[in-house]
Amino acid sequence: MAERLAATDVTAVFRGFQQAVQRDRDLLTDLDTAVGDGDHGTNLDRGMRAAVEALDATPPDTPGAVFNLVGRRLVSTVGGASGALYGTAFLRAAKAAGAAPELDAAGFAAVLRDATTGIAERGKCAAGDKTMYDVWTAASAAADAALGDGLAAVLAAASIAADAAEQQLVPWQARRGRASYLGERSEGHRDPGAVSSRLLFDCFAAWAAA
Amino acid sequence: MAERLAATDVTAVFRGFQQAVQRDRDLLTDLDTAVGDGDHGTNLDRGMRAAVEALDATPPDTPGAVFNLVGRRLVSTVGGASGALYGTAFLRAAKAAGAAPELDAAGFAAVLRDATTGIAERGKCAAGDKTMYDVWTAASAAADAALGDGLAAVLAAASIAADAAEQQLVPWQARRGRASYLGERSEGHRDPGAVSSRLLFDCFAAWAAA
Amino acid sequence: MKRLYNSPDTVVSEALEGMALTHPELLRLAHDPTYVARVDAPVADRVAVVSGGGSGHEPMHVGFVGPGMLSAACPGELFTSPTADQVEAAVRAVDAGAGTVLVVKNYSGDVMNFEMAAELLAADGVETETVLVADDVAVEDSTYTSGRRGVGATVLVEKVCGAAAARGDSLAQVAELGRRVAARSRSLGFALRAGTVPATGRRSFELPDDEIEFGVGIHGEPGRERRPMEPVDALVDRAMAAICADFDPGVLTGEVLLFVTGLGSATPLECSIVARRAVRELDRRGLRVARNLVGSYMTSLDMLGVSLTVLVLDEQLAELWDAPVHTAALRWGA
Amino acid sequence: MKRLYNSPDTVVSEALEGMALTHPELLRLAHDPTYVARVDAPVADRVAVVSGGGSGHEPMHVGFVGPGMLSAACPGELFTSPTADQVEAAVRAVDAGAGTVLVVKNYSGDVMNFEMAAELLAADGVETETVLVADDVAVEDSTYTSGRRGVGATVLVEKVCGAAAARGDSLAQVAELGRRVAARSRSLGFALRAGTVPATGRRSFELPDDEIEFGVGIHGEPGRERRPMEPVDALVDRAMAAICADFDPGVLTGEVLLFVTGLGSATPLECSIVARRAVRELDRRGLRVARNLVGSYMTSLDMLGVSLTVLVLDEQLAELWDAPVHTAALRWGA
Ligand SMILES: Nc1ncnc2c1ncn2[C@@H]1O[C@H](COP(=O)(O)OP(=O)(O)O)[C@@H](O)[C@H]1O
Ligand SMILES: Nc1ncnc2c1ncn2[C@@H]1O[C@H](COP(=O)(O)OP(=O)(O)O)[C@@H](O)[C@H]1O
Ligand SMILES: [Mg+2]
Ligand SMILES: [Mg+2]
Ligand SMILES: [Mg+2]
Ligand SMILES: [Mg+2]
Repeated sequence: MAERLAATDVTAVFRGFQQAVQRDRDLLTDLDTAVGDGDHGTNLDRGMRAAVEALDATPPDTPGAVFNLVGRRLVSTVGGASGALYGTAFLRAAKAAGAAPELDAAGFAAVLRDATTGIAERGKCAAGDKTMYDVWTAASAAADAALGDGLAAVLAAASIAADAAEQQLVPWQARRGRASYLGERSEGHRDPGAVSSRLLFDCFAAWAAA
Repeated sequence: MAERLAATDVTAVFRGFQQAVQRDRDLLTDLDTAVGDGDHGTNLDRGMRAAVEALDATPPDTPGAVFNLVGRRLVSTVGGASGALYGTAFLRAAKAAGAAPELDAAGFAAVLRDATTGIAERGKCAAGDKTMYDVWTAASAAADAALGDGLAAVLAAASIAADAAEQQLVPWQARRGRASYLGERSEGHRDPGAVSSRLLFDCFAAWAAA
Repeated sequence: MKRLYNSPDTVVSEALEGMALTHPELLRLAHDPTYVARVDAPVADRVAVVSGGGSGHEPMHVGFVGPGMLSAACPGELFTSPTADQVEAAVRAVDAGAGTVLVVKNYSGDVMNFEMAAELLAADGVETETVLVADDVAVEDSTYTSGRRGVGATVLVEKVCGAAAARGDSLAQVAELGRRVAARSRSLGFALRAGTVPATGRRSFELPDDEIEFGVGIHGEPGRERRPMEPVDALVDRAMAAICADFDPGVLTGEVLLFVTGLGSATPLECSIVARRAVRELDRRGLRVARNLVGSYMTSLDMLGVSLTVLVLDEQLAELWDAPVHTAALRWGA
Repeated sequence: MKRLYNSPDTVVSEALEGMALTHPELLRLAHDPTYVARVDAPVADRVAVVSGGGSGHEPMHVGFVGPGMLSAACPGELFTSPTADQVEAAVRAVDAGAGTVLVVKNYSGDVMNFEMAAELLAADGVETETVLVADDVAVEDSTYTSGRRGVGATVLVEKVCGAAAARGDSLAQVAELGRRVAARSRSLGFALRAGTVPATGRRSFELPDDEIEFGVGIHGEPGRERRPMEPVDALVDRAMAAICADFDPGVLTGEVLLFVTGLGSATPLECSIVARRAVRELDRRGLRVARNLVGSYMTSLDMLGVSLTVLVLDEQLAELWDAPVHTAALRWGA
């Protein structure tokens, strides 16, 4: 079982994420139509295509460089809330990963922690606001808790926590982002950014399980 | 049988015309929708209501004054081609009628002749162009031909000729007015102005027959 | 169909009141008969310029009343030409003794009512000159019809005549310049969807989802043909071909003015997309688009479509186009 | 539904090309990242003013680039805020060393992307000040939401900031004036029909024939409530009541600026009818409509509806409003 993430591994995860987003683009957009402006799938699909193209063109040689390239491409091509939030998350991840050639369990958990903080700062959001942040913070907490069990366990725990968090927030009322304009009418709807974030953590877990 | 038209008689005819136009407003508008801009019924209805209101407010005491008042009200309230054409016709009729207290057969035929010439001049149209002029010129010719038989015969002849003319021009191609933009596609349609003109001559005949 | 009206009968009068209320420094609204004049008219020693036509084409003409353009406008009922009374009263209100140019679109009703007004005014010593606009290449020009419809060139004629009048040109000169614009302009429009008639709440014609009306008139009159829907670039190319083919040989060279007007529901995005292709297409034909006007300046209620106009410029016309204008809908240099 | 497009994917880029082609004396279009700047930027010793947002609201913002208003605009994809890259590049292109005011509508995406750009610029010594516009009274303002949406007041903020920058105000002063406009403005819109999303060709929401969306957002977001359709005067009264009730006690007195914008398919007739009632309604409340702007200046694709904005003027704001402006969509005194 892989106990370290090298640049090629992180790249493979992002490739998987790009495919997942492409596959679920219409779902994400439909969810955003119900509570927002109906562009989350299109936005993220455009961004992740550009990110993978960049990874193909100049393959980075550290995990940090991969996060940095993906973050930059998302910032440049997505726009909207998710462009800023995912972009910020991955740029913070890059900073936390530094020049290390590989990430172990502790390294990954630290990266995730910083990325999650980045989302909170950028989005001025907190847990319970019913945004993608709820998924990231749940994943990060689970990763921290599983630290002693190695990287694969960390990634699995993060993914399980992300899935649970995404389901848990459905009945809540949104307090940040476009969905918050709906007030009580946001209750009962899935949050598009939470769903796409869940896809990301699932891709990390899938890599570990492969 | 009435052999002279006094001011009250001409007023009665215009009252009848107003009612006929009101009754057939939608028909006239539908005909104009097919070959023009769908306002002939509305236009003429608006104008004749205003004309009758004016006749009620200050009843004129000569046929010429009745024609003048109706012509002026139409010019003021109708707009469009028919406002100018009917307006011109009745103003010319007023001029031809002069200050005479009554119109006999010859007087009416002369009035009709001048009114018809007014339409030709205003519309720059000729017989065969498939407009209201075709009805007026047919009515005027018939009136002239029936001169010797007295006013009632003149009015009856004019009405019969108007009806026939209106039917005759249906298969033709319009050469003046909005319908002319349609080219061959105007063939087979009734001309709205010809139909409303026919109503007018029918009202004169109905007065004579009453 | 829902629209932002109170009642079909009050559309025109309420809109005119709104215009007067929001432009008190510019416009004066007169009733019985209805016309809209510059507040500062008559302007001493200057030729007046008066236009008018059926309502439903806003901002034309009321939106073009003001220094550098129209002295007054006569709005008729929806799609119905104004009455001779309106025209006569408007001219009397703005004529300063130097005469008035009447800008008339070539529709029987407009032509006749302006003509009647001109006769009444002439009888009273008020001099007028009529500039007839008949630029729509969709309609064949022949002695067997009432001739071509007046469309987009009207706006250009009004601007140029207004500028010539403002600089002090004589009645004959202002009219000659207006006629020059009319003679050097050609237009064509197409619609994807007709406008909604207030009285009935229905569209003035229905088009299937895959067809357009090519060569449509601004009252919803049918055009040259119903054609299959195409991407807008292809439609613009088609319109440009018809427009360019219609100029007399040798006229269409050098610098041109391109006027793209949305017909009611075309968005600014759509107008820009149309303008982009039109500029390129004129460029490809060796013409330089030295001036342009893009926006919804002459509409047909809420029709979805555009109308394109090409005017072959000369130095004089370009100068008059550039001259200051201050109206509700067109303003520069002032 | 038929529209005047070539393909949904090229709507924004082709429209921008059209704008650049028809306004070469005014605008410069940059690619990778996309922004539109004044041709003469940076203007020495002057604060720059940059705005941006999702496309589909034209003429906002690109139509407001030029002397006296915006130095540059960053158009995002349809209804999607621009990227931080676009904002950063635009500011770098127009900042003259005197700093840049960023006019940002209060949507999470816009706020965050402009914020990221500001951080990147700050790291590089380029000073910015953000003016946040959040004037839509349809949305409740609470700490439990992302706050109110920015709508019509954006246009007014851009005009006032542009005028202040043009006369040489400092970065802090320009920002303070922009914030003053934002604080003294309230807006509300309603729609009878949603706009048509190019990608799907369908309306972004469907309304029954006897209902309207009251308090609609400019991205087709739902508003306060669905209400029965009424004559437009009643709707205007309702909107005015909501707007006026929302001002802090004592603020809404004296002279106001009324801004009526069509949301895409409202005709000039309809905008004038709305303006008529709005002026009268403000009048009835003892307010004087000292300035007004009526037209389709901030749209939502082809949505059928209007948005109303009331700004409480003071002498300074009125003077800055009157100052010359020369942009594609708004122009006077120049
Ligand atoms: N202030 C915020 N904090 C955290 N997450 C946010 C915030 N605003 C929006 N989001 C997330 O972004 C998602 C929407 O992304 P997207 O549709 O791409 O952007 P936009 O809302 O600008 O159209 C939401 O589902 C939510 O998870
Ligand atoms: N040049 C013309 N000469 C004679 N009659 C004309 C002319 N133009 C139009 N008409 C008549 O006017 C009628 C249309 O009237 P109306 O619909 O009220 O005016 P508009 O065409 O201005 O809408 C036509 O049916 C025709 O009989
Ligand atoms: Mg979204
Ligand atoms: Mg008609
Ligand atoms: Mg008519
Ligand atoms: Mg968005």
